[in-house]
Amino acid sequence: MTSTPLLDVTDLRLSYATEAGELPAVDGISFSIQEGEALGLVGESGAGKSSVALTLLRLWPRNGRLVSGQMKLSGNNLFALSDDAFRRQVRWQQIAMVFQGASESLNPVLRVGTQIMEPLRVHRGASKQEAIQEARRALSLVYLPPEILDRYPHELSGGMKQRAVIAMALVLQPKVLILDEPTSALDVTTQAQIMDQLKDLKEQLNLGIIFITHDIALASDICDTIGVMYAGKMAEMGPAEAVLNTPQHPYAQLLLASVARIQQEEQPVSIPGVPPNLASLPSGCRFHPRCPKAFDRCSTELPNLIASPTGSLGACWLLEEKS
Amino acid sequence: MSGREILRVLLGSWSGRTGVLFLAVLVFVSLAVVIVLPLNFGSQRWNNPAEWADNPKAAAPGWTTLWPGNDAASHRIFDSSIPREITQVGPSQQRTYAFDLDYDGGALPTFMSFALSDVRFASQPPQISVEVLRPDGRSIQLYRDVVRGPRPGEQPPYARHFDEPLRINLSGSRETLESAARFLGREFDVQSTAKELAGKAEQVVFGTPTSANLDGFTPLAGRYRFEVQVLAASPGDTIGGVKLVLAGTTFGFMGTDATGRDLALGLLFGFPVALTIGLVTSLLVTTIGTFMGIVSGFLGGKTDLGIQRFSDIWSNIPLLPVLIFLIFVLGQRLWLVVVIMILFGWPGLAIVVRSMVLQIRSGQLVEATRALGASRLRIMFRHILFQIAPFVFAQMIFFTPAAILAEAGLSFLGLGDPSIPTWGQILESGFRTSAVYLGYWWWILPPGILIVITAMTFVLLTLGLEPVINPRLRRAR
Amino acid sequence: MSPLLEIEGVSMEFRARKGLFTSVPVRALDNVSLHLNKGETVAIVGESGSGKTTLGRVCLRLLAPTGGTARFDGEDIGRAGSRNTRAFYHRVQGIFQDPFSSLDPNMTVGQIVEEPLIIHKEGTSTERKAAVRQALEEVRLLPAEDFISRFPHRLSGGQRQRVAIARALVLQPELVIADEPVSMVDASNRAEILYLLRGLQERHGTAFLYITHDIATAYHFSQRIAVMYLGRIVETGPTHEVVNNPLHPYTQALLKAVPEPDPANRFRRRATAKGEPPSPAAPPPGCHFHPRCPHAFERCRIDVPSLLEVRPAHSAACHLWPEANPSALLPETPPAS
Amino acid sequence: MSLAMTLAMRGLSLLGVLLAVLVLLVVVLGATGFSDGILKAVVNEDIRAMRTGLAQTIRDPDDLEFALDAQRAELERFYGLDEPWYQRLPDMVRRVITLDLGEARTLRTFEGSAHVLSLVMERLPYTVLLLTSSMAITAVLGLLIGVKLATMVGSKLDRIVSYASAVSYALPAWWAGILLILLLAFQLRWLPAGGLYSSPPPEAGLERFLDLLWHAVLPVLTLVIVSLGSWTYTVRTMVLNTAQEFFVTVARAKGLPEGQVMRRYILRVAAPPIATNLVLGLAASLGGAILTETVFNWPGMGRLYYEAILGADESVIVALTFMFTLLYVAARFLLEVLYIVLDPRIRYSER
Repeated sequence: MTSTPLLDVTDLRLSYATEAGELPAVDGISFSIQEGEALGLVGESGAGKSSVALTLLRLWPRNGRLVSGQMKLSGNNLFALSDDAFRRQVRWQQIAMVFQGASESLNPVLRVGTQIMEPLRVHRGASKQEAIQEARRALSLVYLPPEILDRYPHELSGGMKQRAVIAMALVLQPKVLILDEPTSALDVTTQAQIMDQLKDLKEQLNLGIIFITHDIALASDICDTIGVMYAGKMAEMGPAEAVLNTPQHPYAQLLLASVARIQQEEQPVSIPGVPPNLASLPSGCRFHPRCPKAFDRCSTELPNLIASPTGSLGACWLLEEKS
Repeated sequence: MSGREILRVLLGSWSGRTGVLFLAVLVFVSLAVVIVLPLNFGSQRWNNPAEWADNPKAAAPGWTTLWPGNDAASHRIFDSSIPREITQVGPSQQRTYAFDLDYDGGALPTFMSFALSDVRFASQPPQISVEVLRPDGRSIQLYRDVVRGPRPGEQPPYARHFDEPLRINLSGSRETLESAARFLGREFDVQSTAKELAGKAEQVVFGTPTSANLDGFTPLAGRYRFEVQVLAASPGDTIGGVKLVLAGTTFGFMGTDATGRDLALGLLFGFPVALTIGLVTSLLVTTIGTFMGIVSGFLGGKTDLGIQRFSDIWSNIPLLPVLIFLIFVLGQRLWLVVVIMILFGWPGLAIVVRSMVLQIRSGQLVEATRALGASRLRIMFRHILFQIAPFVFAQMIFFTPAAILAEAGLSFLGLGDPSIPTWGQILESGFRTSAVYLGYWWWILPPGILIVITAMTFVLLTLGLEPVINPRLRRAR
Repeated sequence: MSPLLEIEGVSMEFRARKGLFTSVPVRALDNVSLHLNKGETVAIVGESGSGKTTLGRVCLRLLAPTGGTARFDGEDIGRAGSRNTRAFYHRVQGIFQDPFSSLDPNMTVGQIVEEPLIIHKEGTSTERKAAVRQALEEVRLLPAEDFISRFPHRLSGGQRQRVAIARALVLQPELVIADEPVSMVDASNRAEILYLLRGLQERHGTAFLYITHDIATAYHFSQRIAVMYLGRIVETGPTHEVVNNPLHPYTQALLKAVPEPDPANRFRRRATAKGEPPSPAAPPPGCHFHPRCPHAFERCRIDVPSLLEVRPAHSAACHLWPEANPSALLPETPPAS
Repeated sequence: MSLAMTLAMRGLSLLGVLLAVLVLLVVVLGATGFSDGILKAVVNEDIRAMRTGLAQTIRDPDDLEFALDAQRAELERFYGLDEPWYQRLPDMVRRVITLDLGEARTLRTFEGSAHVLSLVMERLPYTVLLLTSSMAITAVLGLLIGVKLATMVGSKLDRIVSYASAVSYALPAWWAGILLILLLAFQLRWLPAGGLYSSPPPEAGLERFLDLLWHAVLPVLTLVIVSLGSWTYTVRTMVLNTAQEFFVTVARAKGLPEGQVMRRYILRVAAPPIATNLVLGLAASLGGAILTETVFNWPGMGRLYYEAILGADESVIVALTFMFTLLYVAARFLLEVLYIVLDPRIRYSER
């Protein structure tokens, strides 16, 4: 690849200070995305997906600490910016986010329009007229009528709120859009509608998307690249075709096999056991206690990401055996 | 959450530990008081002026003498039932009781009083005289009288002053003052009348006049001897005891109020009273409120609507004005105060409990349990009550100081139960008799401090229990 | 043989408070009929507001229907009288959606699983303890001893749901109403719980009414499916039939909406039903689905379609399937892979 | 529910409070025979007025007494004193509402009137002055400090305030008042110990007004001190709770400046619950004011209570109980309106 990636993240590490000590919520995550490309971060709850998103926006909680990491947007190192400069220059203008739970994302006492227009007024110093214009444009992107601007959040249905939140994220025409479980609270038909719209937006606006979900099937709906996360680390990452069709890491394989499908007669399988507690991580590969293919080495040495023949990167000793 | 877990949370915080310690002290003192003082202490002793007649009035606590520059006379009581000397005067017996006092020339007693009790005579009433012998060899007769003789139709032996001693306030007695005037004229050639000497009896007895116009007296230090002589007509006549009080300027550990009541006793009696008011009220408020809240929230329908409407109105009535009115009209009785506080207190809790029950109901526990075949009672009291129990317990602790403070406020307005002394009442009597303006701080500060400490104890416990109510805090700790 | 559970024309109307003195009727169930045989699993599939949960509550005796009857083993569930309550719940049990709020946080796992036995006065204390241990082993909370003294908040969502299953099965009921038992469990754990249920069904011959919004899990777990939309059953039939040859446009939309892990997905649109489900308080006239239906025509706006058998044992309530002519216009049938 | 409907509901509930207190008052008065006493006082008042009138025309004292006795019997029938108390309930309710409760036994207005209505009305402004000023000061200070504290959770100041709030809950206003009198009035001699004006009072105008304010400082200070701690703590907790809401994180993600996040996303949202707490705290401050007035000899309705208790003036106590309830209900209603204005979820829930 010759062109500079839109967003390039290397060795991101975030830890939380708790009673049980320093917990590595994000432990050496690296990825990059191009314009018009979507990256899916997939994993069970507690895998650190949402922490990655918060780190990208520098919104980690009080007890969080950025241990290391580099983040370049079109080649510019964003972590070199001061907090205030980051807020003024990056948040929402370059990187916007749609959070899990649209209802909780909206301020109940402010009109939806006010909340959509706010970034325009603050970052662009737009006049009220301009702001309304831009907000209408954003709403039209998600097929919402302009009347929504005058409504309060509690007057909208779940699907409308979700769309309004997406419109709010798009109002400054950011380059990168982070979507954190944007459809998990919605009915299946509404979910499908919104996914269709997101696909449209990705193409129309040439957005770089980071799509976070626990549902690997949903990730396949939009993602060009898929990263499977487990206990703060990347288990496997690669082109959607490689990860979905020929998963290399046993965890990715199990995650795929656990999906109940209707196009195949195959029964879904389950992954035995539960994800580890970050306070007491197993030695060696973090997945080895649940891994059906684990062998001695897995319990002592932590595998790094290794290129696999399918074109993906996998953190599994099996890949080394093969090569 | 189990009881043990609650205790662990409570003892895990500084405020919880302090609260538990304070509570232990409060309970200990209360139990000791209940054991030592009679339960009718209020009507039998506290409000009986005779009980406190020998005490100095509005005297500061004894330990104030420890303050530098604070000269005070200590309170002296001489009490005897055995005469020091018996001399035969014809057929009669002269019995002499004598008390010695070393006077350092400092502060004078605030008053002198003499008491005689349990006199029994066969025919002729005994004669009594009280005399003081000064270090300078002079003597003053302080009192002289004859016990009241037989009444018409009364049969011997004649008993006198058994129920209540004959008590003479020497400082204010006209006879004593006249005798003092004679003494001054005789010994120092200073002419005066009893009226002029009013309030100066102690100065005359314990000093030497410096001028003819009674302006100044030099204190006369040295040993004084007070002699009480009783002339009994027949040898079988008995005298139970004589008592001479030289009232000090300080008294006991907590001082006295304007009627001479020992504030220490009143304050001590306030402990069990305050604790009982607080705990009984909060216990019943919590019990009724919780029960009604659970019933209302769980049963729903008309029951719910009824309880809800009632609670909505009842809990919004401002308590103090209504409490004032009801106690004024229905009578100043402590149990009534407690009952009214319970009546107006539970609806507030019922509303809160109901909302908690609704929240629990909105989860699936109730449905799931119903689908097991569990009865309503089981769901209400095994599942719902258990879940809200920690909160209810914390509410009970939280409500306790409110009850104590409400009673104190009511007492302060003069609506306390006269038969049961409370801290609020002690404050009220102090306030009403202008103790604030006269600077009798020992009368005003201690009851207030005790009220605040007692209320504070429960506030501290509530603070310590906060993680029980607010699980978010529990996790954050 | 009469069915174990027989629902006949059940309707359920609530009154939703609107103003101070006004309320509007909300039809949660509208003339629903369904039956379930011994040892069979029927799935009720629908989105929020479809009435599927209300139906489950009616079957669990938690709600009395405002119309029609629901019978369990020939006896009217709603009018069985409180004397028979316990007997009813001995044979019918429920599993609920939320494993976090359906377990009493103050009870240990052992107490939770033992509670139905205590309520139904079953066995001595030792016998009950043994039954609890056995139930925990059956749901594979192993070793059972470890779990008995634990509190639910120390368990994962999947583990809690298994406790709920153990509690429902400790009485060995004949029918279990499972209302979204896996929707709040992490995707990777769903299969395991469904297997567990199926294993129990095979061993004990328990019948299941499986209520879900996810037609994919219903596909793997049930023998028959009933699809509900706004209080009505719009399609019912053998699972395989319904999924592979859906008759009702809503069922088709539901099937289209199911995401499957396929890298080609990102290049196509799902084109599922447009709009959002209307509020049950103000349902559209005629066929409730007509505003969102790609095939709607005039009649759909006026007439309520009745549930008719289009293929053997496979019925749909849709005007596209006129009574007389089963082979008329067949809508395109997904899945289009 | 629409805005008007919500307000009507609140109003109705508060009216219920007033009604409940009224019924409580008259039933208790009737059942205990107190209402007879009050009515007899009313009769006596009428008779006294008649006596002066009749004395002009009837010279003979016996005749006068006879005529008055006849009048008295007539009046007693008129007021229903010959009937059981429960038949007079509606009349008693009317009397309480209009404060038509005859004359006070010993209490007099500054002008010397013993009429209960004028007695209470004379004192009302002073109570309102004390209550509103202390509540306003507390509310504003509490908001300012509470919001500041919420941004510095866990700091030393934060901890001090949380303990102060605990202490203030345990500190009765009246005792705090006494302490302040001892300290500031007697020990340091900075402020007057009580009363309304200096003696002799300044003539009139600005000087007199300033003297009034000067005398109000200590009672207001007392009320502020005892309620400020807990109020500040409440504000702090509400702000903190709101700050944990998800939309606050979203607002930060939008790159809004911290001040705007605080104003529009935290304070604006926390305002309704804060207002609720202000409403709930009102009852407590009302009780506090009654006792504080007593301590500071501040001639409001609270002090009047104390004087009426000392003088066993039942009519005045009845009137005051009703007036305090009325005052409370009125204040509550105002705050309910404020609450509704603050919360669009109530304002606009039906479109």
